Amino acid sequence: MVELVFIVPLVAGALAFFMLGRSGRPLLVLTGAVHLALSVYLWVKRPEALFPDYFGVTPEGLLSLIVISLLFFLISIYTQTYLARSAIQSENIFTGSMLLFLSTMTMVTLSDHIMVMWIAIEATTLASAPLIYTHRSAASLEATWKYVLICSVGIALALLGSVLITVAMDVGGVESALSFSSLTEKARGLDPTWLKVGFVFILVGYGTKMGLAPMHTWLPDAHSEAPSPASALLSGVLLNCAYLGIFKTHKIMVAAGLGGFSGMILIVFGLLSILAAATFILRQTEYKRLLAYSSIENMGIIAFGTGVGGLGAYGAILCLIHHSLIKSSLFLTSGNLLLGFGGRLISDTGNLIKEMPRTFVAFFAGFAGISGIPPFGIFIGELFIILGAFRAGHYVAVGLFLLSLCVIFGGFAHHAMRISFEESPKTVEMKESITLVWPQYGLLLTSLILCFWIPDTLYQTIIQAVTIIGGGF
Amino acid sequence: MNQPADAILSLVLLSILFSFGSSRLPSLIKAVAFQGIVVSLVPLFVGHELTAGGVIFTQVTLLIRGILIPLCIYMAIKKVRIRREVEPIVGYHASMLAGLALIVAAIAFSRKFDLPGIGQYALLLPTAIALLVAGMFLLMARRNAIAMVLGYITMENGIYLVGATFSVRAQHIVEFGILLDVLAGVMIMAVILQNIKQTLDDVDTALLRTLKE
Amino acid sequence: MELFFLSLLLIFSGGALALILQRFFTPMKAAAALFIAAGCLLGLIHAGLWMARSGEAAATVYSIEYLNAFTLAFRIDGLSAFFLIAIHFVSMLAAVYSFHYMDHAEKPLATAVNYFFFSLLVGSMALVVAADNMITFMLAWEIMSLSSFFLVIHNPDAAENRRAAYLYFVFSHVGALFILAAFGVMYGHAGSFAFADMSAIPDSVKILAFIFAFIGFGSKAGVFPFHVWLPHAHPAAPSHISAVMSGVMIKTGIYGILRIYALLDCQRPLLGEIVLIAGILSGVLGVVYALGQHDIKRMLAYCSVENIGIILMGIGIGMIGAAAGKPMMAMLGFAGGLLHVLNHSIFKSLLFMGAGMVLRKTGRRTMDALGGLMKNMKVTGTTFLVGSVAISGLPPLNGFVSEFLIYISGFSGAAPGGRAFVSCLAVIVSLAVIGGLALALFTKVMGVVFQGEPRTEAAQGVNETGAAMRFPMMILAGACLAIGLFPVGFVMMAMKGVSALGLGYDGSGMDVFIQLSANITRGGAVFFIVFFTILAMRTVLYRDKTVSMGGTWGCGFTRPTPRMQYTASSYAGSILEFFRPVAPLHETHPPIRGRFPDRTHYHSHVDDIAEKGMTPGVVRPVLFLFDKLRWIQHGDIHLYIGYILLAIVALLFFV
Amino acid sequence: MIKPILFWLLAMLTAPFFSAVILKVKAFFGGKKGPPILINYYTLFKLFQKGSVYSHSTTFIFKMGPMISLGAAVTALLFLPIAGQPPMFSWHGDVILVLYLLGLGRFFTIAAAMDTASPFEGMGAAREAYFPIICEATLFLTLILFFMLSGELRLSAYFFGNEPLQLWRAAGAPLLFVVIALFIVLLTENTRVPVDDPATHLELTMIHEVMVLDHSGPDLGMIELGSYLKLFFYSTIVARLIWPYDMGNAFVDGALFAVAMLAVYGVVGVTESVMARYRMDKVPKFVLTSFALVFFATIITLEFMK
Repeated sequence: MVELVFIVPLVAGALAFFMLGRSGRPLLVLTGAVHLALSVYLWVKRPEALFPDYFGVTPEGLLSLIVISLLFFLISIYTQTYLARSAIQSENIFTGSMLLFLSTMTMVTLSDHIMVMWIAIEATTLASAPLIYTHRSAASLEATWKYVLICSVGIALALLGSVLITVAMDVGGVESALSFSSLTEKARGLDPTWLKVGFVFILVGYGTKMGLAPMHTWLPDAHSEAPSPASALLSGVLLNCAYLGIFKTHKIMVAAGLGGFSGMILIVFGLLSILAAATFILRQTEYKRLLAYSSIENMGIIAFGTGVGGLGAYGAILCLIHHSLIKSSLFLTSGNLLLGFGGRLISDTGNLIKEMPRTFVAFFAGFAGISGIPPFGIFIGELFIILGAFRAGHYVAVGLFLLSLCVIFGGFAHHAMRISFEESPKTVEMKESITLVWPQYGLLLTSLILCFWIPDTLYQTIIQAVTIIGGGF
Repeated sequence: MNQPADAILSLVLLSILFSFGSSRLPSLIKAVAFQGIVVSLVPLFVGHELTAGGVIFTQVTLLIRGILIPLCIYMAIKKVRIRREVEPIVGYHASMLAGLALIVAAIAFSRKFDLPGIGQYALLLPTAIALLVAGMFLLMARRNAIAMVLGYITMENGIYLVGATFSVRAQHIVEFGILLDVLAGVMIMAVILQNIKQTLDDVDTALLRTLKE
Repeated sequence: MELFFLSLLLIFSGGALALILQRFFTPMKAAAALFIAAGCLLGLIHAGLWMARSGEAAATVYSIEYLNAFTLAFRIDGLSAFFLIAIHFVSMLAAVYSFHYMDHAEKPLATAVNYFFFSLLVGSMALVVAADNMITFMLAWEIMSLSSFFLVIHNPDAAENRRAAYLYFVFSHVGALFILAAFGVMYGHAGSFAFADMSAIPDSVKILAFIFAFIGFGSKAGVFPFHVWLPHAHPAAPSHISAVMSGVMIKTGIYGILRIYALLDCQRPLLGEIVLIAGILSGVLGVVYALGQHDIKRMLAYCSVENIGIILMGIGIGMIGAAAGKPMMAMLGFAGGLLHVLNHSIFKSLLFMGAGMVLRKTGRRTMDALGGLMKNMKVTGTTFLVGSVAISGLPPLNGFVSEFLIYISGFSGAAPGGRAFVSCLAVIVSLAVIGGLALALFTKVMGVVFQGEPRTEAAQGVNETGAAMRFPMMILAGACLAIGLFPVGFVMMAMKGVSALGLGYDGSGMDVFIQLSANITRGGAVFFIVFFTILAMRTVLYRDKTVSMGGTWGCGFTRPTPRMQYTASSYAGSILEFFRPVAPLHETHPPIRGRFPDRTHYHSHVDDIAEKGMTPGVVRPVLFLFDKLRWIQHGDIHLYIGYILLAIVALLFFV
Repeated sequence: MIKPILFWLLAMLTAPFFSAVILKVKAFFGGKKGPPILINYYTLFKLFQKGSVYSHSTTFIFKMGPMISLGAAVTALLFLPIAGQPPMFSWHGDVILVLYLLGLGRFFTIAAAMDTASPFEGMGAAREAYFPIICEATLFLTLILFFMLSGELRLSAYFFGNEPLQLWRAAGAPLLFVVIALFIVLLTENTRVPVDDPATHLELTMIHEVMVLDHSGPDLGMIELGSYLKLFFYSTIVARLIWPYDMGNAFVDGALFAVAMLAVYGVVGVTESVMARYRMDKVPKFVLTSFALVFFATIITLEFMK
């Protein structure tokens, strides 16, 4: 039953490859809708999987899954108009890859087996590679090449890490299935040294995919070259999937009493990522790269929060959800910018408030949200992370954290003001049709509501997810 | 050196040196293919109980690692008539020396820990480590994109060697999934290589440095 | 408490109505202004009733569940109520004022949005002062910053407005992060969001937290050197917004400082001295820079910096008094500071409204382009005069009362020996200097803008139509006089605020305050008696005398022209000369040469050292540092893979 | 209650006379006969009889200026113990009120000057706004010193009866600096030489005189009276400090006080005769010396009290 959720898009994707012309578009929305329905069903029922030792419904998985399918549904609506407005050759490959991408990501969220998780994550790389190459330009080719190679290398290391965890089992003499859940139960028995080594490899491996500095190098290229709906997916949910792998491993570490080790590593890498993001946000010239680096920043924040634990871990999950919602909306908006102004440089844009008022609302709200300003949810997430970090006593770390947040805000705000209010080099004559703005509004609205009211079931799920790594309050 | 496994593994180590020294892609591909064959055969020697599934799986692995993957790279070269040079960043002799040093280091390093089950295979762990690092080395020290892909495959072989010998628990279906992933990955890389060749008329990665800050 | 939330509801619904009714311009304005004003009135009544409660009124508490595990807690005590009065009073009048001020009928949407964020601003300010735990406070605080940002960027077409908005946005966000850091330090030790549990943490931590909070709140209040955004933001915003922002919004920073101080309950003189030094710096430099301005709204903005300085001086001397165990000094200082918060909110909003009227009718903000407005703008001119006298701290108006209290506090601490003496000496002398400078400043403004002859045709033939704009100014001027003559009630209000600081001072010493207030009333009365006697004598003297009109005596010039009048720049020139070290004055005027010299010009400009220092001191180092790191992303995939290997190797060392 | 009023009226009546003394002294130094000793009364009488000419530029502020400056001076005298007699009002902090009332007077004098749109009056106004800033600093520093010495914050605590003697006893020699400083403040606040030359004929160099150029008739009279009273106010302070004794008999005290006052006015006259006006940019330094003096005095006194 559980497997159905990723089999449906898999089949649809396979189908889409053979649907020529624009006939694939409705399939996109249709699959999105079905997928959303299935995920909601999964959320409510929490059924058993057919292959329980490979797949399973975990709270963190469910969280990512529900976000994925909500995003995909809205993005698929947006894509209709986007495809109509922008010239994309061989659309069937695009739609097909989108669907396969969805299916693989779903698989990540549902897989409970270490190796299966690895397979799924590697599969996401392969499925998303064609998306990045959609524009068929030299730059996009380079981006794809870097994306595939760097991610494959990184993820290969993650495979080694997974293997090393089995070594830890051998050495520790633990009899267990290779599933995260059972490993977490038996974590005490695992050999600590090999477990640490395994975690290091997995962190670097999946960290490459998640975009943690210094392994983030592929991310800005890929996100800026891919067409906006794809970037929205890449930045919105793919990073979460990679994070899921690290999160689950971190759970094992905590259960094995090595939480201090893994937590510190997470904090350090989180800070590195935030600093790297600050470096490139300050003098950024392309708005999509700007957003990409902002994703790196937020991944850093999330890693930081996870490492801090306690209140911070809760905040990290909140940040995870809200970052997906807001960042994907921002990437969709960047699609509008591209359609409207035709250039990808920040200097090509301007005076959004007059040229494209509706897009302006989405853009500026997204900017405010991503910078952690209420009434959007990242604010509350960052609040908890910072308070949690102080509570855990990481004074220096949180000091750096705050300073780099200041720098990033200064840079990002400068670009946002530039895009929104400065004189525009050209006048836009693009019609802001409903489907080009309402998906963003929907995402932002969700984030806004979740900032003030979280349904109890969602809250319980988050708590279940973080209690094992000492999250909560 | 009383184990047959060690005998062929030493050949693998040699192939690493060979791949470091070889200036031409086809020979590099041959080396990688050889490594693929060997690492997929190793589980037979390492004394796991040989179930039917095990044997079949070993053959499938052999097919993919030893033949399919090198083949599709070779095809890629053939199709687009790529220049045969690997364009080293680090020269061949330096690479050779580095390879020797690497092997020595790997052996010395693997002395550190004795692992249950494979204690008697002196060269197993060194070879795995050597393959891993050698792949990394090729990835970093060769400008030619294809050489880099081959480096990636070498890495994968190394990891497989570790995996196949330690994670006895890992179900074959999972192993197979991994294998498929690798295969698909290499295929996609091959496609990209062809596209690179068509757009840039060369696979020298020096041309792929436009995206930067 | 219900009344409080009802008022908020009214205010917010006013903003919402504006968005709904944006199609119909005038009804939209009317509805929005009406609802917001009504809401503020309700809030004013609520706060007033709270104040009217006899004796040591207990705080009213209210809390709602938030995000399943947390609470949004609200608590209204004397301090909150005191600030609520200021907030609601000024915002109410500003809402009324806006009805005629916002007359850009061609931009209905912009106006509607302005009203929306205006209501958000007012509501969030009320929530800030009512918040009782970190989450609530930060939420309200950030919403306040965001809404005020949108009010500053009301007209994004002008480049300086955009710059102003950017500066303000960055400053307020960074400030918020500092406040968050302060809260973090507190939470780290107390382990609770509730404000109530903060007094239990060790003193060293308290000092750290207070310093963070002071920077954060100071950047909102416009304390030197964090005031840089202020003189940019106020001219950019519409005048009623400037009135609210400068009148009350920056006071939320003061509230924050006081609240944190009350929460931490840390009796170290160091804290008081920090506040005091910052206050003296802001006070003196603020008024000096104000003297150097040509733009009337910029001038008023700097003048806000000055008054924030005075307030901080009062609070600082109060804190020092509390630390030194001198209850009378402490109470007087705090009471003076708090009362000055109310007073400044009154006369500063009055002045901004006057400036707004001038701006509306003449279209000019440059003082040297105006002049002689008093003749056609009786109400504006007169109320502006009242405001000027009040803000110069002269009796018998309200500015004097608060400064008087601060003086007395300073004197009561001026017993020789002891750490407090130096602070008291500094406060008294700098208050005197600030008073003198403020007098010079506002005689300049009055003289150049409202008196004399119009310097350009822009200032000629103006009127002051718009009852909704005149009325609030009259109310405010009346308030200045009322507090100045009968301060006792307001001083008692301030005392309620002081008692909320939890310094453990009971009702004792109240009689002293009543005595002082009575004295001020008597002094005012005496002065008025004398004045009216003289007035009577004057009328007697002028009975059946020939009173004729003529031109001004030009000291021998046969044909004096308005262009010959003394300009604002030259009026302030000699004083600025005195302060050159802290206020570098740049003058450009080509020398006059030849027998028949052609037209020349004169331009002067005063540098704000904080603003000057910001670029080389902060911005450039940061940019430099991060530019040095940009090579990381140089596009070569080999090194990218190298990074991965590096990360692995580095981590393996720690295993 | 009757005595304070009496002395207050007396002060207002005699103020013009004392000012005339200065003129006499100057005339003496100039080797001239000089104007009659009652010249100021004649002037006032003449002015009060006249009508007025107002400039078209002026507003009601122009008319308020004289009244408020006069009112401020009169009110100030209500709080001042004249000839050591109790003042009409006295309470904690009245001295601050008095100083700020004089400030109010200054505000409106300046405003009235700015009202005429005359470049020269603006010039004078600017100076009138500038120099007193330093004076106020000096005065408040003096106040701190007096407060330290007497522990009270009211004029009567310093100048009533033999309180001045107490001040001298407590502070001793440093008080001499204060006297000098207060004298400098007197010169500045009342725009006498060397800060300003009332007798000059070039508007460019005037301060106070130029500000009242456009006033005429009773208005001008009020301004003159106001300035006499202001001068009287400051002179009283200085006089009480140089003659701190209290004989206990109102008439004797009054007489001795008058003598002291004559001395002070005389010194002012002498200063005006032997000194020339400073250049405008030198004036601040001159006034600052007063601040320095008081500061010095305060520090020394602190040492004494330790």
